[in-house]
Amino acid sequence: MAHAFKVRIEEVRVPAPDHVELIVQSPELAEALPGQFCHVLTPGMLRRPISFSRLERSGGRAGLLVQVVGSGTRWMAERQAGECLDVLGPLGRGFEAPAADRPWLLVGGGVGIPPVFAAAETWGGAFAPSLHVVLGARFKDYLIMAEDFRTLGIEPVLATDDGSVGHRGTVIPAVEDWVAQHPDGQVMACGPTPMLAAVSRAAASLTGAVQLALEQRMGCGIGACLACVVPAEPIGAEGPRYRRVCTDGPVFRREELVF
Amino acid sequence: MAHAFKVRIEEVRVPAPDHVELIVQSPELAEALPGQFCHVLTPGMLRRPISFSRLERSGGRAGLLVQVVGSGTRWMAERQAGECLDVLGPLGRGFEAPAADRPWLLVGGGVGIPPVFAAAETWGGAFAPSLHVVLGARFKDYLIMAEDFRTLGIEPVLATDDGSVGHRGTVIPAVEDWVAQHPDGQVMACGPTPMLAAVSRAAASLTGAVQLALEQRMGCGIGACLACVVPAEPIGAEGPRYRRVCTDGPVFRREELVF
Amino acid sequence: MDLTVRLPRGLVLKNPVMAASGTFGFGPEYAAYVDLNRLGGVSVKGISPEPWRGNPPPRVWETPAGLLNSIGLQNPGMDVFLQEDVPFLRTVDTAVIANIIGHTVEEYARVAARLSQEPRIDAFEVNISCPNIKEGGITFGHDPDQAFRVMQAVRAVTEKPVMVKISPNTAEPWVVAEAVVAAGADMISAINTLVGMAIDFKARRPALGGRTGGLSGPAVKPVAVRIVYEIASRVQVPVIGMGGIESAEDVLEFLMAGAQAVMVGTITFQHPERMLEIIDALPKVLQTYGFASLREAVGAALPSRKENGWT
Amino acid sequence: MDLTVRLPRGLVLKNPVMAASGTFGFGPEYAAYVDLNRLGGVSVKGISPEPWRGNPPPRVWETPAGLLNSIGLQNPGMDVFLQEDVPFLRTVDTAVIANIIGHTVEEYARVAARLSQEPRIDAFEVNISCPNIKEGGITFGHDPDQAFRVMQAVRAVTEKPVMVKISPNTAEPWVVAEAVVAAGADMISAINTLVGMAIDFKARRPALGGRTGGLSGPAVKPVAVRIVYEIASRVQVPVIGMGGIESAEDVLEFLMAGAQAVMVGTITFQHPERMLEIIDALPKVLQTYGFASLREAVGAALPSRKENGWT
Ligand SMILES: Cc1cc2nc3c(=O)[nH]c(=O)nc-3n(C[C@H](O)[C@H](O)[C@H](O)COP(=O)(O)OP(=O)(O)OC[C@H]3O[C@@H](n4cnc5c(N)ncnc54)[C@H](O)[C@@H]3O)c2cc1C
Ligand SMILES: Cc1cc2nc3c(=O)[nH]c(=O)nc-3n(C[C@H](O)[C@H](O)[C@H](O)COP(=O)(O)OP(=O)(O)OC[C@H]3O[C@@H](n4cnc5c(N)ncnc54)[C@H](O)[C@@H]3O)c2cc1C
Ligand SMILES: Cc1cc2nc3c(=O)[nH]c(=O)nc-3n(C[C@H](O)[C@H](O)[C@H](O)COP(=O)(O)O)c2cc1C
Ligand SMILES: Cc1cc2nc3c(=O)[nH]c(=O)nc-3n(C[C@H](O)[C@H](O)[C@H](O)COP(=O)(O)O)c2cc1C
Ligand code: FES
Ligand code: FES
Repeated sequence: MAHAFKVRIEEVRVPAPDHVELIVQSPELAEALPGQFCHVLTPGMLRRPISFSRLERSGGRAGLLVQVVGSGTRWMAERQAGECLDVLGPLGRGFEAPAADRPWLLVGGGVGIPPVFAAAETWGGAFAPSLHVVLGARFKDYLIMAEDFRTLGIEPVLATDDGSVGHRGTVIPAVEDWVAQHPDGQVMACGPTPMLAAVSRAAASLTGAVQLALEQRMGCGIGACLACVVPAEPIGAEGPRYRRVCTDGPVFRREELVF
Repeated sequence: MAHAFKVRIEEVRVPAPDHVELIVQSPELAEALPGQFCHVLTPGMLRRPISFSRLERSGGRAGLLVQVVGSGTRWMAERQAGECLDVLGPLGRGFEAPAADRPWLLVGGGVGIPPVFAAAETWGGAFAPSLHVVLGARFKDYLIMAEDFRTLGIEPVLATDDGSVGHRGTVIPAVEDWVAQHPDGQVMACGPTPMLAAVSRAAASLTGAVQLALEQRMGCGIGACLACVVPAEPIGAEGPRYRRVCTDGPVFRREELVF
Repeated sequence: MDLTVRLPRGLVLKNPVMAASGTFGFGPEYAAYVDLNRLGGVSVKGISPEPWRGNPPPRVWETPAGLLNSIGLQNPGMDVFLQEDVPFLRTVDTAVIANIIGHTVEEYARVAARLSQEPRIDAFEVNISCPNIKEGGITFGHDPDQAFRVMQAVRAVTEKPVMVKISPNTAEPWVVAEAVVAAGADMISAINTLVGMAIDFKARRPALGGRTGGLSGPAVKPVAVRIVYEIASRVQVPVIGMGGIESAEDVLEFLMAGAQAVMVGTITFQHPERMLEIIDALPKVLQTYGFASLREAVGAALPSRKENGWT
Repeated sequence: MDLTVRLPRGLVLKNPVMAASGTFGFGPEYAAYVDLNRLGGVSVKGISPEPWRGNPPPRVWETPAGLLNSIGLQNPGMDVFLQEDVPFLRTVDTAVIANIIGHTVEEYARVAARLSQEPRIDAFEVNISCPNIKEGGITFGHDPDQAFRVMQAVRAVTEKPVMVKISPNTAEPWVVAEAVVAAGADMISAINTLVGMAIDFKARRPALGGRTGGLSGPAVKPVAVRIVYEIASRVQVPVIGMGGIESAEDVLEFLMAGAQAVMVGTITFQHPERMLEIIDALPKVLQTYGFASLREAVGAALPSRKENGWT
């Protein structure tokens, strides 16, 4: 069952310019699945959905890695250790655990990287040899958490729009390469919608599950208001049906979605 | 000329429960006349008008004595020494200096006491023998600044609605007594409108000036919006004309007003 | 303090605080956060005879002290509602109000007739903010004649208490209220959202997928209080007030303006537990302002409260 | 960046930011705080042929992100304005817009005719939010026919540029805009205030002396943007947008929704210097969102900008 409660900020990290990672003490949140999120109270009219960047079950801690893009995320970035956040969560459908017998690709773009890291941290151990990670961002500073992957023993493939680190361009060529070599592979991806659409296309031929974690503007965050919808299968006479990111997602199978 | 600027809070005093006096460093404000006010920026949509409780020309300091009645005054009461206030001021028509040759009565009610104290402090010295002060409030805690008057060597007559200090009831009997004994007297009063109306009636026979400082809800505070009006002479076919508390007042002669 | 509210046709609320339609789903969604048994009532999301798809996303956008939404009345239709949500609603003890919508007078009548047979539905709220697709798309609630016809058709098919929800987007919302009362409405609820828009600078287009949206939240409270006051001054049936309520003081404001009960919407997204806090705080707030009972506060700011039969 | 705005009949603004009527007095009041020479223009307080007394106090009340006012258009009449304020206005170099009001069509014509002879008046803004006392008090601006007649009468007596200020309190404000354009209006300004109310708990009556009031400030911005967008999509004359502007981003929002210039009102009470800050910030904000000129931003969010002749 979901909860609404105050969580204490234990530590504030600054992984990159315009980014902050709040480590909160909360056994409830630490039980979340990678890909789930919590809905954070900020001074505006609406809460802000933020995924988990790490889930330390044993320590009862979770991470919220936030990129400052507007008033709410700026407010979060100004928090200090010792203060509390008012959160609803954990919310939504997270990633399903990867199938043990398939090669596994993780793709993260921008602030889509944190949930992908949480997945690697939670399930990666068993997959060490067959886990491949591709990360993308607009430019170097925004390519966050690469170092965190390295501490898991994973060397991520990097891509930036301007080539300031890793390949110049998007993550897609690297995804396509991997797909070509791993027809029985499975994928988990999170990032901007155009990236997910491209991953979905690139991974269409895979026999394993392709799980995509989407973003959408939210009202309630708990399934009541139908604000957070995205176009989904089946496509009827009027077009695709609409499904909720907050409860039907954020993680969908690629077959469920219409881009 | 009026100004809009930041003033530094030098000291925060708590003269009574629910009251705070902010001593601000500001040569500009310290030049104000007793009865003038400044318009203080608070988090709400409108600034809050606050009179000066003391005007220390030499030290370049002014006092703002605030009773907590709502969101804006609560915010002011939470300020700390060292912080700044954003103010417009000094604004409005203050008290005219008392005529040197007439006995002088000061009447203050509730948060109308501070401007009356500022008048006593500014002009009182020359009047020591002929200056009489009557202060009223709902109950003991709200009868502020009596001690300040005593430091000027003035023993104020006190009245509270519940008799918890001084006479039980309003200031009006004391005013009537004084008026009866000083037909050539002059009066300055500030307090709730019903008190001022009663003072105006009680002092109607005096040959000296009767100056009353009014309150009204304000928009701009500088004469532009016509929000802050009170009924005033002359009374035309449609009723009294309306005059602005922020620039035509807050201080009016009793003859100018219609209660 | 007894907070019970007695409304026409035997509709009784435990207290005057209900969840506003569209902000509380069909009931189950918020059950993890709010003990529904403590609410005065729940107005469920708008229900049409057939499923409605709703508007393209994005569907919400923040504005100063307000929220724009363009959900477009997405709902799975009355059959799915009866099958999937009514069983849950049977497990809770609060007034259930079915908010109903249609694109034609017949659709309104159809959904009212069908849901009228379901005992768990305690009352109807007729949302007349839908465009009449037969008559060129003009919103039912903007035309007193069309609003009259909708209410008349609903009245013909149900004995349950019916309130009609008034749009604030006309010059004289009370004219519509008077029309629906003439057609047999037992109560008025007001207000629905104001039409508004925000611009997405980067996309260079209106921010909401549906272009315009409905404005709700604290920003609209003064508009809502005024409309409640005007309607309560003119019609003899109870008014349910809403628009921007976020505190027990706000509830009192609507009560004094003439509302017998209220609904709470947008603030629930921020604070799911706020309705319960408001219910807890209400007796104290009433007392603070000198009201010995809920009843005393209702209409206390109306010009001629006594003439309106309130005391 | 060149911020000049060229409007019909030779009206030129230094920049698109003007002071909104009723929030900036007749000009002199804010001169101690704001260098008027830097403003795009000033719309003075509503002026009637004879003095108007206005409404009883209190006349303002705070609401969430908004302000209710019921000034009631108090003003000293056109003669006093010409004698006491125009001499000051002659000393400043900014567009002066006379906001005019009347209780009858004839009163509008009278004040327009008289002020038209004063060279310092650069343009008129016809405020049609007054009740027509001859025709039972219905607001001129709520009826396209009456609005047409007012504009026609004003057009007959002046060659100066004329804008008509649209009320947001009707279901279709653009119908009124179309009517006044048909009657010869050179521009539209929008929006005036929304009707609202607050309750004074202690007094147990509406908080404002005039009972209802006009809602302004950030709370109304989404309603204003939407009305500007709808009008700009429909009429070919320039639109001057306003309602809740407090930043250069807000100005951009109105520009993209189709306004050629804006007016800033309520926020001035809080921050007298804000208009100047906005003017300073505007070029940078335009650039941030990829606009190389002011002109480029105008109407950028409209559905068929090119068809409307904007580029
Ligand atoms: C399921 C989910 C998980 C997310 N996880 C993260 C994360 O781990 N780290 C992170 O930095 N960001 C994450 N985001 C995006 C994050 O929610 C937005 O960046 C944030 O809401 C912006 O708020 P703001 O006030 O700073 O921006 P503003 O633009 O001022 O916000 C205005 C409104 O738009 C909404 N909004 C703006 N951008 C987005 C967006 N991209 N997605 C959804 N709503 C948006 C805000 O919630 C708010 O209601 C996630 C979004 C979703 C839907
Ligand atoms: C010229 C003048 C001088 C004043 N001097 C003092 C003073 O020295 N000390 C002091 O404590 N108070 C003084 N007041 C009253 C003070 O302005 C109000 O108590 C204060 O504005 C209340 O703000 P709030 O946000 O706490 O209350 P709220 O009730 O939340 O305020 C809501 C709105 O109403 C206005 N308002 C509420 N009460 C009053 C009032 N009595 N007069 C005018 N506007 C009001 C507020 O300014 C605000 O716009 C003075 C008022 C005026 C007009
Ligand atoms: C997201 C959302 C969806 C809504 N859906 C409906 C609806 O389906 N039917 C209806 O009558 N009103 C609907 N409303 C209007 C609310 O019930 C209410 O009238 C309005 O939001 C004002 O109240 P508030 O300010 O407390 O939210 C909706 C409001 C919001 C914010
Ligand atoms: C105190 C006050 C007085 C106003 N007086 C007038 C007026 O005389 N004539 C007019 O056309 N509009 C008047 N208005 C409306 C404003 O010009 C403007 O249309 C409205 O306030 C919306 O802009 P804002 O939100 O920036 O204030 C007044 C507004 C306020 C707040
Ligand atoms: S945000 Fe309300 S349903 Fe998803
Ligand atoms: S407050 Fe604006 S004129 Fe006095």
